[in-house]
Amino acid sequence: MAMPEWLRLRRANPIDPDQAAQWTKCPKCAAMIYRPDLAANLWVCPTCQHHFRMHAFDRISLLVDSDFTEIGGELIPGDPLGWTDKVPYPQKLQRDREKSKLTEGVVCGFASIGGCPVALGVMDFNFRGGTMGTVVGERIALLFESARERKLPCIVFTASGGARMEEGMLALMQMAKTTLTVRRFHDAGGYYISVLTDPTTGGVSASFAFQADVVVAEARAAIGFAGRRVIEQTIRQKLPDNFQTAEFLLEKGAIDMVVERHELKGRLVRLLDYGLGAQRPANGLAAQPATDTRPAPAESRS
Amino acid sequence: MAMPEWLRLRRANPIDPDQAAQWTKCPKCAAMIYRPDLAANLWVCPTCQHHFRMHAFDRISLLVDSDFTEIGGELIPGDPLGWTDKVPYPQKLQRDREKSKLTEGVVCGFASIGGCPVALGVMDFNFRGGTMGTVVGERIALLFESARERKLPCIVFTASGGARMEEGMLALMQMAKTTLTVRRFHDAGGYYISVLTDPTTGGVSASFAFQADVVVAEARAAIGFAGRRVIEQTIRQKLPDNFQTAEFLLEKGAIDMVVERHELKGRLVRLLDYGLGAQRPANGLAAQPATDTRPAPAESRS
Amino acid sequence: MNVIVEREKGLLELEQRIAELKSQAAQQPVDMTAEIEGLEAKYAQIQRDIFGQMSPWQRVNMARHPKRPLGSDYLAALDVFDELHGDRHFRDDHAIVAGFAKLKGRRVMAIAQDKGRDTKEKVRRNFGMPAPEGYRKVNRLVRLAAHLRIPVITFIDTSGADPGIGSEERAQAEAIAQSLYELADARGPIVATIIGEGGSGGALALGLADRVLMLEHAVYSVASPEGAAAILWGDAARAEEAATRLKLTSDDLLQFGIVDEVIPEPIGGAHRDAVGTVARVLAAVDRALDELVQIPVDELRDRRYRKFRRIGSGTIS
Amino acid sequence: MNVIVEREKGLLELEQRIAELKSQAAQQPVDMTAEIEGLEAKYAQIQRDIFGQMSPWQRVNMARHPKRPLGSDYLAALDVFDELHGDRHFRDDHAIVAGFAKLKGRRVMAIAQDKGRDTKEKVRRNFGMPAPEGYRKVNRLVRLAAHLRIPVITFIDTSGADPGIGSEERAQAEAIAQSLYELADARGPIVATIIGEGGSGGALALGLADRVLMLEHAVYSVASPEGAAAILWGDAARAEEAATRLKLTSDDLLQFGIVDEVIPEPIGGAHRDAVGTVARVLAAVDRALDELVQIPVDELRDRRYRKFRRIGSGTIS
Ligand SMILES: [Zn+2]
Ligand SMILES: [Zn+2]
Repeated sequence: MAMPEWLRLRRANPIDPDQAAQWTKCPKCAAMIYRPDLAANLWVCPTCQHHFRMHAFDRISLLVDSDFTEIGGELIPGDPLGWTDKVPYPQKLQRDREKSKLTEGVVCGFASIGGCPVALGVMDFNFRGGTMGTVVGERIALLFESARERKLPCIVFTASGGARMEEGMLALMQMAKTTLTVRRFHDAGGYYISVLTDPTTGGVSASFAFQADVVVAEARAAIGFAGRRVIEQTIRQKLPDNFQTAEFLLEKGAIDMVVERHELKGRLVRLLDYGLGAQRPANGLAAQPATDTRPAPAESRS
Repeated sequence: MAMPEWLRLRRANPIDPDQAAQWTKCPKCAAMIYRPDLAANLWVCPTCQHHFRMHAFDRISLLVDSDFTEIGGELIPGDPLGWTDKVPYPQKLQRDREKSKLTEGVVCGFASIGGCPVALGVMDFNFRGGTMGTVVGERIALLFESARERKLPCIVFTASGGARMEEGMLALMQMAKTTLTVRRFHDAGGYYISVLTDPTTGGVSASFAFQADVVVAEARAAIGFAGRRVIEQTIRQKLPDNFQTAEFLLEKGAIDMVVERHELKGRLVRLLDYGLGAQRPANGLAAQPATDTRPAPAESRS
Repeated sequence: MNVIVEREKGLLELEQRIAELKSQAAQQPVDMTAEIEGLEAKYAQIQRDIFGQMSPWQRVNMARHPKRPLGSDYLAALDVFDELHGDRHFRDDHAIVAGFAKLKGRRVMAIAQDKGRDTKEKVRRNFGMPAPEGYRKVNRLVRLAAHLRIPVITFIDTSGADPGIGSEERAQAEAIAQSLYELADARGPIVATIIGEGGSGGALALGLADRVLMLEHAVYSVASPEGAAAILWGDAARAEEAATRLKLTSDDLLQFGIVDEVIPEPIGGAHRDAVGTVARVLAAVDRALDELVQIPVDELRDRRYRKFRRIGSGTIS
Repeated sequence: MNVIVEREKGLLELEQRIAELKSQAAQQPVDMTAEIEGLEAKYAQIQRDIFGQMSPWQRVNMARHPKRPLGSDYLAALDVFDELHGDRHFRDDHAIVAGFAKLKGRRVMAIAQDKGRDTKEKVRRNFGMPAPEGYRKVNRLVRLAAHLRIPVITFIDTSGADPGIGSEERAQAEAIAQSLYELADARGPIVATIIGEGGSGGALALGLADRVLMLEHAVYSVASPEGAAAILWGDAARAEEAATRLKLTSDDLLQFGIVDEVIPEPIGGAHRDAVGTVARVLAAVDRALDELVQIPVDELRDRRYRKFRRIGSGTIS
């Protein structure tokens, strides 16, 4: 099915004919790339395969079969701490909303991927560095709660600098809040795939990013808990280049697989399929009751 | 209560007045020790604190409050492989029975320790190097099954060179057999403490020894999977002295605690107490049913 | 330089003078009552002045005071404590001390972060910054506690999880994520107390609890003030300013509904009466458990869910 | 020196001569049918002679044959295979390859030990000797399979668990013990197949299953023959004798009730028809699953309990 017009328009890099003549420099190999070419190549540098960070709606457009129904998109944060540094927090938010065309750092909703209905969350580094404040936490929580109610598998793309300073401890507590919803979703038999994209660090990596049944990472994404600079300051030496890359984590056993962006949709479709045999119980509380008299998965032949 | 006569007599080192004048050399510090002194000191060298390997009934005598009811003591192995090397297997068994005054490499039964009724298993290195054959497996399985039925906590002292060659694969499969009974015991809410004594290796360390809720090790016991010599042959270098000691494993996080023999009974009494608040359900199948409406442990105040 | 330690210096001198005068008065037949009373009044006045209204930055320094009771001090004050070591896989992490204990006769699993007191112990305990195996030890023991149906009590005091190479290599993020995941569904009561510094995810990993208590001058923040200042302004020296903005005091957190109860400290801070402070904390933990153990397990977990589920929701338009 | 490889040499020469004759016959108008038939009969005779009644030691060598299908060959023959890596804590162990797969359209979790074919791969896979993190990867995936309600199939081929320093430091015994513990209560069907060498606890750790299949010339033993000889007689060179005594062939194990089904190999061993052998094994696994998935989970686990509970009981007086 074709992409609906509204979804195409919400892409952050629409190929506007008037702006078509723009060129972008690859931050890795410095090649100059014609933006429409870059978009057509899934924001992967044709020269060095560098994966550009993607805008949430670009990502969604590439993944979903057709429509995408957003939830929680209307939620925007207040200013619980009355925060000001260089500029007041509400002003920062306003600026990011304009710049990114997003209302917050994650877009959540429902769609189907390869014919499989899913709950889908996509974080966006363009909005406050993908930091998690109350709204990111709330949307992720809503996503897992809805996925649980609708018995849908859940996919979350992470990209985050961690918890959002400007919302203080309320931001940190979103780690606990999202965890509770992920756990309840899982205990109800839910199937959760996280896809760690560049960069996934701090409070997001230390909560829902690493609570998935299957943890996928996009090729060469930076993934870790502490920031690279913090570690270098602590140990007073330069870190090797591959430190905290997806490939490094794969070797260290922390993630299930590393996937190139061009392979990602196909891989996710296959991964979703493995979960289709899971018969989620009517009673959402217990996927695996202590006395289980249901037949073993006889119906899992595709 | 006083130790019953029969139990005192089954000790492998009874202090017979006629033999009282015997001396033993400490294998660690070479001190000559008067055997009655050694026995009085719990088979710990008064000079260097070396813990001598203990005979099962000596261990039991030191631990239990009074009586000990053995189970499975009548079981003795056949010769399923028709094994002969230097001598036929049945002859080896007969020799070990005479030498050790034991019918097999583990003694299992019921007793109370510090007033707490327990299921207790004690392995003995003097019988075929504490190797696990079908009878050791069967007795351990019986122990956990009985403990589950009687809702008793279970303590097992391990001392083993691994699976018993002379019973081949039937011996190896005792790892699976004992595991199944430990797991079922645990799933029914059972509380299991293992005490690893010198040496605990091979198939015993890789099954019930490391499946306990709390893993205690006696001071300076050698504990590991592969034998020290096998590793040295593989890596072609000498291992450090502390390698595979209880203290080494403690630092490596593999065990909960290291306890000197003189402190052991007191420590076990305390550890047993922590499990007394566990209310085991009438239905032995599930200690933690998915929907649990029982009150939280309100009765655990001692 | 700890600003509280600095401020205490004048007070300590005054204390010493009062003690000297008292000693003189006892030995000589001169009446120095008035003089002593005068000094004591002055002492009390200064004490009120400098500790009556502490700034957030002063709280941070109080929370890091070198004499402040540490996690191990709380464990030592329990009726009995049997330490359980290790994650069973890699290493025993000394930044987290944990084990079976009894609190006023009640069986508990007690888990404390400990920064270490002297230099040698500080190094051994990695200054209270847990590595992944520390959190994995916690997970193991939380499961054990549930199996034996005993409550879990945690004492939080860390500047944050260890940011070293090894910790990243062994998946620090995963360890914290799984610690939260384990506590989220633990089948028994959990009471967490922030006793000193509650730094970031490394603290929260022990803080997903049914009841969250906090000592009056403890702090609990999304990042250390130095870290936040570095992130926000590229200047760790602006930590004092960050401390103010981050709303990390017990009053703030009580108001946000993140902390359930604040336990008062003596004037001058917990270390001025370490024994009394530890006792008050343990009494508060015990009171919380008294209530929590009455609640059926499923209801308890439902309440835990709702407790954290609503945090921050009120600040969203 | 592999005795099977030695014995094969004569056959391979004969094979070559037959092929040459056939090629000549095709090119020249000379009738060589009789000569070729004679050689083929001789070939078949020798084949029967040397492979008809293989000694236990020959089986051991067949199980270790350098061309024998390896774990990865079975995974590659599945409809699809998506490898899942790592224990999430320390390292991805390449001695065990595991992941989601489809077997004749059925979703499964496939887990295989793999010794590696060429030198570089052998080193990468540690010659098929898993470290603790390999078994911990298995545990994680067995839980995942249960969560998604898909069966587990394992392919066993290892001389034993890695006996290195690092593996001991990271608690190899605990890792194997917990692997058994996990499989003991896994909430879904498990089918294990011994495809080559089933060495000791390191093999059994993947072998606690509802159905245990074994290739005809695979071996499965309490210790490697060399290890057993060293333990028993202090002389690893007496491995052949140990192999005989240990009763490690598929016939023996079927008789003991340790193995449920023996899958025949072509004359000369699995590597003489690798594709066909792999297909026959997968078909047997599929048939076993056909039965097992019909059984309610609790009944399945009860049967698994009884299956292993009785092993060896009949040999006790
Ligand atoms: Zn490039
Ligand atoms: Zn000595």
